[in-house]
Amino acid sequence: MLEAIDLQCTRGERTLFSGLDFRLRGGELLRIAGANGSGKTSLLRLLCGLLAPAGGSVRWHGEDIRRLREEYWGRLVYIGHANAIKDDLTAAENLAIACALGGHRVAAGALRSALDQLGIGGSEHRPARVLSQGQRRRVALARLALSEHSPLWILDEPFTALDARAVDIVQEMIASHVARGAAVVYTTHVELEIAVAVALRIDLGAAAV
Amino acid sequence: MLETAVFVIRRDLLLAMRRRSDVLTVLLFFVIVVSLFPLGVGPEPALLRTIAPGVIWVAALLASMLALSRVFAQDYADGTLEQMLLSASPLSVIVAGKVLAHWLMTGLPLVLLAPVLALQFDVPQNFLGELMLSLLLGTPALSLIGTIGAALTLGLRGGGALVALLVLPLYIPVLIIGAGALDAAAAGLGAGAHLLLLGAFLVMAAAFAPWVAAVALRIALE
Amino acid sequence: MSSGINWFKFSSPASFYPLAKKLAVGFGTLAVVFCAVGLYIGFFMAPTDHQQGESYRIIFIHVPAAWMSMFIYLVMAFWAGMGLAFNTRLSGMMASALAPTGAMFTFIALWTGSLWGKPTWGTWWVWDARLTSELILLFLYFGFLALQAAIDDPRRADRAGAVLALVGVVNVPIIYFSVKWWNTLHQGASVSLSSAPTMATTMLIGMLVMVFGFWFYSIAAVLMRARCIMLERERNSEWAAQYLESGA
Amino acid sequence: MNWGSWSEFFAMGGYALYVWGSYAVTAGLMVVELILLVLRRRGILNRFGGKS
Repeated sequence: MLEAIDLQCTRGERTLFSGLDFRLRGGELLRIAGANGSGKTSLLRLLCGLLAPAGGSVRWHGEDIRRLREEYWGRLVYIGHANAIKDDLTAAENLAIACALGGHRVAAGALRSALDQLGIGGSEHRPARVLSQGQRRRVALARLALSEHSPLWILDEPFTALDARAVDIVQEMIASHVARGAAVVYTTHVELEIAVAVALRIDLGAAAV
Repeated sequence: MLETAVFVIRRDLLLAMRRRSDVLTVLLFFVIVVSLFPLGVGPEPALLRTIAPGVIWVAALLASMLALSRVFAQDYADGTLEQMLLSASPLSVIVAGKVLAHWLMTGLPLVLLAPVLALQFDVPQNFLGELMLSLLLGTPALSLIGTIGAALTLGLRGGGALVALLVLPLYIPVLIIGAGALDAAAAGLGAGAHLLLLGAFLVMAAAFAPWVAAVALRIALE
Repeated sequence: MSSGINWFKFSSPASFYPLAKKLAVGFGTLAVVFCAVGLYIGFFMAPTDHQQGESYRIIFIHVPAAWMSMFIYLVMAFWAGMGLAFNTRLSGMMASALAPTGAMFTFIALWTGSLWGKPTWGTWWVWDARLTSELILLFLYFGFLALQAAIDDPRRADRAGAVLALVGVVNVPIIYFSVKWWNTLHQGASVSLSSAPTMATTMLIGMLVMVFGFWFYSIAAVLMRARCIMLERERNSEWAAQYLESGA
Repeated sequence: MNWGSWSEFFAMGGYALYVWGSYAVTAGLMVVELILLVLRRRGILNRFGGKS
């Protein structure tokens, strides 16, 4: 269960947001909305523990994530703007590294099926640099297919560069993961409905001046 | 935990093998810098013999520093570094893995190449052992300290020169002890004391540098 | 902590800013007084040195500058550690405020050291262990200043600078002993400053008074710079607005 | 008093260049530092202060 308590975030001297409180339990979906520059990505990075809050705290099961550190990060799957893909490695190698960093080994077969699920199984052994931006995003998101054990997904603009079919696949993955009782936080500019029991939304409003 | 580090080491070595040119440029830089000195100082063997340890050590130091920016820069640019910060295993272990991979690609080749260059400086054969041993202990310490500089200056303007300014003062003890080892050997005193000191320095650097670099990385990626 | 004084009250820039002005003025005047007294003792009371004649009088600024260069680096590392440990904004500002003054004193120590070396040992630069370590300390200061200058975000600049300062302060003794060892190894080639003049009491008093003079000067200069940094970084906050208006 | 006359004082036993060279640079640097600080402070007040 992820909790933000009186969260404040500043970039340079500007305060992006302050006094932000929310509680996200398993089986709930949270969408962070807001204009460009309103601090959506900063909020996600705060929730991951990449960024230290200027005020307040982020808690996971009641414990501050800055103290949990590796314990929290072991359970979290974060996919940011950047795809975290190495051009010189193949799609399968990239996926294997991502899972290893997440702390669990994956058999070759599972890698192939995850990539299949995202529709890029065919280019498993081709170096990532020859893939299109959309395909590379699919490789990054293929990690979700191997992260069903993770109780918390934090996804920064997961749908960017994806075509309609890929959006449906990812939408469905998020919905089924939430249905399994996990929590998912995501940001997107694509207006779409993800069929889940409880869908929360936080709007950070206009860009911080 | 170590599993992840082994994974990172294999990944970095795999990446290096796929882009061998980066590794070669560092080695060629080392060879060229060492070969410049006789051209500048003159070919008399006696003189070359005395300056050989210093020249080889300074060149090794500059070569390993040149390669430093590559430890994190590429990972920072494509987002993999962010994933390392969010890994289930401690960041310092991952950083230690990356430093080891970095040293295997840039430090170890220098150690193997140095004796060949030493012959250019008419260094007697029986000192080649000391030379290799001192570099074998010294270059990993240089890579470890250098990684802290690379982490602190991640994504900053003035990259290479800034890292040099940060890291060179910290390299000085290693340079003094390392180059001194060969002078002591040449003077017949034996390089034992120096090599032990270098070993002690390496152990201290190995214990603290990965952790400090991890702290610096978290600061850089805030 | 100590009785009565609530350190955390002054740890926020807003409450420390006015206090810093009073301290700066106070220590500034103290510095002028101590330096005047020190120079008077140094030039008019201390006798001529039988070996070095009058050139030894450079000691009255060389030694204080060298001590201050080392002392300021340690204080800088202290504030850096505090900044990293307690995440207080003021600690980072103090570390940034200390660095330029420390670098200046290091340069002064080197400059006066070489001007003292010329008449005494015939060369402008002596590869003595202390002077060489002082030179390396100057590189450490430049590294800190360059790192902070290269980072725009003040928070990251403070924390990155703090890490560098702490790594530096751990390495200073290592550098000093390795340089000292290197100096003794090549004893033939270099002359060391170990033959310091035997200190008559008035010479010693003069030097110590100058040390305090430089110390108070440093406090005043650093507090002035800290105030500038506080205003620059917190110009948008309301406490700074009132000072920006009134120019206090 | 060590010095017979002011000129003797400035000659500094023949070491005038070294002693006064050191003191001049030291005093100069300290004064320059203070001037830079005052200018920096005035710059801040002009840039950020003044407007209502």
